[in-house]
Amino acid sequence: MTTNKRETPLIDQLEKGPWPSFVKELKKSADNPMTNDLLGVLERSYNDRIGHWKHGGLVGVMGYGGGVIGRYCDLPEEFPNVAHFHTMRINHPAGWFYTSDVLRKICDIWEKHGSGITNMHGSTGDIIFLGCVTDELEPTFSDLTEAGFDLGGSGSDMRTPSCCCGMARCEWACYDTMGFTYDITQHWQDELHRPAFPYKYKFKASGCPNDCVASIARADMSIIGTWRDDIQQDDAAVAEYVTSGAVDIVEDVVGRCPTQCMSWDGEKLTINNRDCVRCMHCINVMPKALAPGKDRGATILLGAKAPIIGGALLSSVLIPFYEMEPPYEDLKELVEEIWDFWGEHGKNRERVGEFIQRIGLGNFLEQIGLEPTPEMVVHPRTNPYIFFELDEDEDEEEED
Amino acid sequence: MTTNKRETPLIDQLEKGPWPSFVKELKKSADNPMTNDLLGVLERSYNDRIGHWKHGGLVGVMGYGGGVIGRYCDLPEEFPNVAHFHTMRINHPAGWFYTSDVLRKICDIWEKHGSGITNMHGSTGDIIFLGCVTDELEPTFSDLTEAGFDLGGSGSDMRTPSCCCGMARCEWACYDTMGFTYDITQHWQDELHRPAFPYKYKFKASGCPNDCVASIARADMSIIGTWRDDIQQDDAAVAEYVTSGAVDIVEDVVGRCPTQCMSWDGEKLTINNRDCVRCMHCINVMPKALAPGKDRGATILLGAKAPIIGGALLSSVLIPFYEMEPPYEDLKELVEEIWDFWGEHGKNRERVGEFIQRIGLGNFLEQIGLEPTPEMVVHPRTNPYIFFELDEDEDEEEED
Amino acid sequence: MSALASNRKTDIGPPHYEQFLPPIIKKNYGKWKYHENPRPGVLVHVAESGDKLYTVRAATPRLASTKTIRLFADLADEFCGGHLRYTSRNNVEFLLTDETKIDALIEKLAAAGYPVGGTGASITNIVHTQGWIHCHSAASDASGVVKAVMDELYPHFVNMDLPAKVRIAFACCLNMCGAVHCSDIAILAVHRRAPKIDHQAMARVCEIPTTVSSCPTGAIRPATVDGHQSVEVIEEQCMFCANCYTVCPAMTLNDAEYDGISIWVGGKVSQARSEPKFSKLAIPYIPNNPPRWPEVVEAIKNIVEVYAANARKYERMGEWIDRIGWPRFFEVADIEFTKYHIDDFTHAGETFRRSVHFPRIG
Amino acid sequence: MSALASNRKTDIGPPHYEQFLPPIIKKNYGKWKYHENPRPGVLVHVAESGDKLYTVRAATPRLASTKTIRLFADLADEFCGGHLRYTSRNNVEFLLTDETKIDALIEKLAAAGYPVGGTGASITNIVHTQGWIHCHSAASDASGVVKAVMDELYPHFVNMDLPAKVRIAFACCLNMCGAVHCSDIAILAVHRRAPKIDHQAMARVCEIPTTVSSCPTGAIRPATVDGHQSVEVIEEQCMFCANCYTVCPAMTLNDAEYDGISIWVGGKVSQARSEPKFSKLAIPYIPNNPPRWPEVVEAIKNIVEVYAANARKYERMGEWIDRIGWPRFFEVADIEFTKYHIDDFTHAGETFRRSVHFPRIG
Ligand code: SRM
Ligand code: SRM
Ligand code: SRM
Ligand code: SRM
Ligand code: SF4
Ligand code: SF4
Ligand code: SF4
Ligand code: SF4
Ligand code: SF4
Ligand code: SF4
Ligand code: SF4
Ligand code: SF4
Repeated sequence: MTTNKRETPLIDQLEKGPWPSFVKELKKSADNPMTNDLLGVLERSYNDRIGHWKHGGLVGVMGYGGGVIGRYCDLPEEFPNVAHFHTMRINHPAGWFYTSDVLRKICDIWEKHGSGITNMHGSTGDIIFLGCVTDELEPTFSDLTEAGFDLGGSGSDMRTPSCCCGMARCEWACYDTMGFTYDITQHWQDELHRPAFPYKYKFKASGCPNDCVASIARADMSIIGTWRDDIQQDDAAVAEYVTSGAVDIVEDVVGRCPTQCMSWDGEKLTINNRDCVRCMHCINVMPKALAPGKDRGATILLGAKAPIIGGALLSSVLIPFYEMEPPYEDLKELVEEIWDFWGEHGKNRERVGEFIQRIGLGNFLEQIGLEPTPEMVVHPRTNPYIFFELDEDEDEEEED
Repeated sequence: MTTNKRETPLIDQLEKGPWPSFVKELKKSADNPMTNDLLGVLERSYNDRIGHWKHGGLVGVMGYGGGVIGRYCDLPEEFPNVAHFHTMRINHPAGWFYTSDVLRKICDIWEKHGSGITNMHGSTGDIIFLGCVTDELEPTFSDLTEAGFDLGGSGSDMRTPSCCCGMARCEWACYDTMGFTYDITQHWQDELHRPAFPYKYKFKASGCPNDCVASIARADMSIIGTWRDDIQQDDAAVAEYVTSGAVDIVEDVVGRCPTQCMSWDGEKLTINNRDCVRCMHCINVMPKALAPGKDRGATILLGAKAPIIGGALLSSVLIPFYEMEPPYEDLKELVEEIWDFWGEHGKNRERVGEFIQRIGLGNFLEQIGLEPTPEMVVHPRTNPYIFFELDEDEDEEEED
Repeated sequence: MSALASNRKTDIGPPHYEQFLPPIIKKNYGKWKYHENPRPGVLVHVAESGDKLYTVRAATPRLASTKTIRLFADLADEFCGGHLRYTSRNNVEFLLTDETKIDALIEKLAAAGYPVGGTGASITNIVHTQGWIHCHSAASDASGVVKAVMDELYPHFVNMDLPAKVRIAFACCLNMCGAVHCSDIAILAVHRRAPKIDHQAMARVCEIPTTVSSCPTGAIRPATVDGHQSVEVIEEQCMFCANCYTVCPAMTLNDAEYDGISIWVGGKVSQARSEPKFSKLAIPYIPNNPPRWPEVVEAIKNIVEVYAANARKYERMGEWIDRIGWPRFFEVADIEFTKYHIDDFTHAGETFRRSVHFPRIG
Repeated sequence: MSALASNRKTDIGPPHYEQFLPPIIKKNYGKWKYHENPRPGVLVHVAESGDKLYTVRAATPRLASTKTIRLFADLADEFCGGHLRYTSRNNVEFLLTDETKIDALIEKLAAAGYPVGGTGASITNIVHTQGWIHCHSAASDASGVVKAVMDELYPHFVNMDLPAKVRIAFACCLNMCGAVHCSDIAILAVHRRAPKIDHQAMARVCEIPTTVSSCPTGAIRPATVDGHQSVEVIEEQCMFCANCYTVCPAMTLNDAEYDGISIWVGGKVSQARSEPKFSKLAIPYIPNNPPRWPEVVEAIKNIVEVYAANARKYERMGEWIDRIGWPRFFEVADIEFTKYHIDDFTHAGETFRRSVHFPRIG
């Protein structure tokens, strides 16, 4: 292995400027020959205006179907140390909290086996070890499990669930996002490690409708905290915001409420909670004065995904309100119903959101045993193409 | 022909009640044997809960491909006088204005040749002669042209255009709907009478965004009057509405403006005309005080249709503002561009609105020679599936 | 016949409207200043010249005997110098210049059975189609349902007592000739049984490939039945659109037992305040019950009453529902929400609620 | 290897988070009362117990050397009893109980090149993907574009000077691993040339039927080329989604000349005020211009500035544009509207303006 420093005049220009530089990061680890070659490949890409990576084959650790993304360089002669350059996805601890000790342990492992380059974190939430040769996968895994870590998902499996910091550091968490995320991750280890679904299935858990993990846009199942009683209101604190001049209550609060369900008479703020859609805005503006109600739980939504291939989707309402009490039995059963039905009838590489659109939400609900409710739709159908099913009684009468 | 009165106990129940009764209408003409049999068929349908008409074949008048809908009874033995029971569609005068004389002429013709039953009017706007035998079609047509009338459209042709009363009786007409409708109807007589399109093509012309002929929902081409300067405002008249108590200006006017572009300071109404979307609401509420601007014309929209088969469509913006000056040359040219392009590439029974969706609005505009403008869409695309066309220069460079 | 044809007039188009306009309109064409609606069914339009035109609007059943047209002609002669017009919703309008004649005209119209009303915040005439009177596709009668419904809603025609206009339309099959799809209340007759195929007639009266390709869901495939070249329908894939029947008479959907009526709400056409809207499904199915369809009448009356009691002034049906949300509409109108309400056609996904913005229930 | 396997640990899952929580969080878990944001990058959360937790948020480039992680660990030891966390947008957060240590921590972070900011109405870290660092699909580099853009927008990271949060995301191909589709500003690298096919490799490395059926527009069909079993692409039907490449390595879309970057605006995720929104196309294409993509940087800066100058307080990018309308957005941002902006995919018709509700131009 060569550790001759690569010439990188183009990417060197990205060491300048006030924002932290990824090139500096690479150079910090450039004593590692893989990373040194990575600098070289990247410079080459900047020069050629094209990437130099090839499709990965099936690589992984024993008994697991996911967690490793194979990657090969298309210039292996020139950059032999990145000829193999796989990534490992390591399931992060819920909420991304760490101690310095555990971080150092992770660093030790990765300096020993790989490039010393990571992503903290990947877009799905995993710790990413960037650049591992095939032979080091199993030893790395072994050291990781020894340190208490395991791989995350990849391929057509349950993906690493992630969540906002929730009750750990946020007053608005309507349920325990970290507890829930840990629970389901452990509960479905097999589904996480051994791809058996039509395609990937992501979970993301946000403690309130601010949705700080973007669950509605990025998770097949989005669990968004909410409440169903009245917003908690501290009139003295409201007055304090107003008199201190911190908040223009008419313009900033009442005027921005999407349902216009608030009013301010110069002294008192009145919320018509029956019309409130729990958007969080007023609470966000006056966190000392307003808070989510006390009867808390979550709205469960299904189906978000990126554009490939039918166009991007946001998740849509599946259960308007669910009391998020451990061990979340009903929800787990429901998820398994969904996996069974989608698993049996979904096409290869068809996300659950696309599947539902293909077979019809009404039919889907029937199959997983949920009653339709108007909260599930923005409005009822406008087209008259109803697949009427005549009930059996009627049918019998008419059968000839 | 028999004129024995039919027993009609079921439909007789529809003679009762305060609303005008179509059964009474039928009975008024029951001396006509066709109408007498029609009463019989209808009673039979009420009894059987099913219609008794069959698909019509190709019937019509010489040299015309449209204007007549063939219809046959499925119980011809029982109801011989309606065995043939075609309808004729007669092009109404724009705005549906009549004199008593001309109405009597129409009645004379129809009593002579047919059932004496009409629709005033059909859903597309025609005068409908309901129930004609095949042999009487040509003589009826001959008498009609003698009286100055002609057939309307049916089949895959331009359909009878219709319009609101516009300048004849409405202060809000932003262009001469009746003049325009008469003009294009005469201009395209061939297209109206000899079906040569992929499917029907309807025009409806409304003088302002109140759209009293439902053009945006019911016409392939919707011409909706509008303006592009400021709303005409008579402050004294506004004050009059307010002080008389006729209008609650804050609640009824300012509060209902969709863009919130109005304000009332207790004395004066201010309209931020730059943000106004010309919805008509404020003008509707205070017709004495407000009126459309003086720089008038129309928005041209394309593509409305009923649900068959891809789902119903409303028309969408094609020309944000067009100065509706006779003889409407540019517009006529554009329409013919559309007909040519759709005529060549449209599938059989594909309305123009569906056609555009299939081939893409961007491509469609290019073909008919219109520039894309942001008014044509609610928002730009959200999916990244762009059919990039590389310009020729670029292409040449790269060609190998 | 060909002799006749030679001097036969064709393509003369409709008569020019101008010859039918009353003098006051000719004079003030394009120069109206404002209007008022002094009482139900009566409009007065004031011209810049100061001229005043009085309009008296009367209901018609649209289906008209020539006898009735002659009656209107006579009334026009008596009251309006022979001038009248029809509206885009099949009412008749008498155009007067003499205000003092209005009462007498209204009386005569009432006596003849043609009530005056339908202006302003009222329920005007129901736009409708042919039904069992003339069409081969009809899943219900048109005129009968309209008559039964309007008998019940009549007070809202002769009064202007609603928050805003309520526009009702009826269509007797999914072709929707009444263009009901943008109505405050749409009454739509529906089939619910897959086409019955006349296998003997099929090859003779229909083009089999055209028939097969007419089906938007791909439910039809070619088949030989009892030795006849014909087609078969995969019943679970049929949503009863009758497009096959339109192109092929041997595939009838009409069914005495299963045809009936669906109710749709919240559409509008005008651009006033909110953009035009499609009507949305409220009640998927009510059986045909001629001659007076009492369950349909009841359902519509209920919707009108709930709307009248809850909407704000100037708020059309759909604007009211958009404000309170569909969950609450189903609650206050006491209508069951079923899987049929959830769209499952091409753009279904666009109607799913992809947010948590729904109001609390109850 | 199999000996190893027998006592090999598997399926242990992630470590329990609790062991990593600082004592103050364990104590006040679920019992926080409110928070404040005293200065950019600093939050204070106050518990019902009265306890106060100080958070200092610093930028990271996401791509991190273990050396940097060790640096953060050392800082955590020095200032936070060894406790820190990462955020959902790849910033690092130090969790302090001692308010007085904040300044020193911020100083040390700054000195090491990790500025503090990104809270409140600011521009926080750009969510992004692999780019030329690791992915075979990338139509541009990720880290480089992000670095260049954030160098320019840096003042908005260290200040809270915008009407509301502006969330920027980058993805290097249409797979959109950065889930950019709901961002205030989305930077999306695009291919613009139909796949180049390696006909020799095709039959060996790909399943031809799978490849053919992977194409959403049906642009791929089986073909024999120079005696090789392969496929051909109807170029006019290709919209460069690269789905074929995902299933078949012999169909590469990467192209040095034609790849580049598109800009999308107005998306959001949170439910605050308005419902979540997709980003919409603003600029279809800007060529790749490494190492600093000046045209991309300029375009984004312009959009941020126009937004900052025109939006109301609390108004996210998309809320502002919805208020003024897209016609005016293109006008004030001085961006050309082209046919590419008009959707022509499956649900395109749903984006056409089916009303006359658009504001006057100019
Ligand atoms: C590493 C990561 C990007 C990153 O830099 O962070 C990533 C990398 C890849 N993604 Fe992804 N995706 C990553 C998060 C996402 C996300 C974001 C999320 O999870 O919140 C999305 C959008 C949300 C979604 O799931 O829809 C995402 C949507 C995709 C798609 C499109 C899926 C779709 O249904 O539209 C593909 C294509 C595919 O699956 O074949 C894809 C495929 C890929 C592949 C495996 C490339 C491929 O064609 O097989 C990439 C490997 C790159 C490499 O060389 O390392 N990746 N991918 C992210 C995973 C890290 C982690 O485990 O934490
Ligand atoms: C007579 C009339 C209904 C009425 O009672 O008023 C009518 C009657 C028929 N229409 Fe219609 N349509 C009539 C206005 C409409 C309208 C309303 C409009 O024009 O404003 C529509 C909806 C708007 C539109 O064009 O989309 C309409 C949408 C249809 C359709 C569906 C077309 C579509 O693209 O979705 C069909 C089916 C077809 O064309 O095959 C249809 C087909 C038919 C046929 C010809 C039946 C058929 O399957 O071939 C009906 C003949 C009935 C009969 O026995 O007389 N009719 N039809 C209307 C024409 C009278 C006139 O000329 O004034
Ligand atoms: C006569 C007629 C036009 C014609 O050429 O035939 C007409 C005439 C007038 N319309 Fe209309 N409209 C007529 C059909 C329509 C339609 C079409 C339809 O219903 O199929 C619409 C669209 C309905 C919809 O949105 O679904 C229509 C939506 C309006 C509106 C908007 C109302 C709203 O708030 O949404 C106005 C404004 C208003 O009433 O304040 C209006 C206003 C008017 C005015 C006041 C205009 C004027 O200054 O003369 C006329 C008297 C209205 C009244 O009845 O109170 N007209 N008007 C039509 C009478 C139909 C009937 O017999 O009842
Ligand atoms: C730390 C973090 C959660 C985590 O577990 O990692 C977090 C933490 C907080 N978020 Fe968030 N949000 C975090 C990502 C998000 C995301 C996700 C994203 O951007 O991908 C969103 C959705 C963004 C979107 O809509 O596109 C998000 C939308 C919000 C909102 C809604 C803002 C709005 O008006 O739309 C609030 C409320 C507010 O700021 O008033 C909020 C409020 C907060 C509060 C004030 C909650 C609290 O009481 O502690 C936290 C400090 C906010 C701040 O930065 O000013 N947080 N927040 C994430 C920090 C990311 C970063 O490093 O910058
Ligand atoms: S999603 Fe809600 S509960 Fe979770 S961190 Fe964000 S604001 Fe707090
Ligand atoms: S949470 Fe949102 S909808 Fe509810 S009162 Fe507050 S601002 Fe209004
Ligand atoms: S559409 Fe406008 S101009 Fe025409 S009648 Fe109705 S209100 Fe008057
Ligand atoms: S026309 Fe409509 S948008 Fe314009 S000012 Fe009047 S109410 Fe507002
Ligand atoms: S709606 Fe259907 S049944 Fe009624 S007239 Fe039109 S085509 Fe015939
Ligand atoms: S009714 Fe419609 S869905 Fe059913 S078979 Fe005929 S065309 Fe197909
Ligand atoms: S967005 Fe595309 S190119 Fe970038 S990491 Fe994901 S799959 Fe690879
Ligand atoms: S890039 Fe997409 S559209 Fe083009 S050939 Fe491949 S799969 Fe088809």
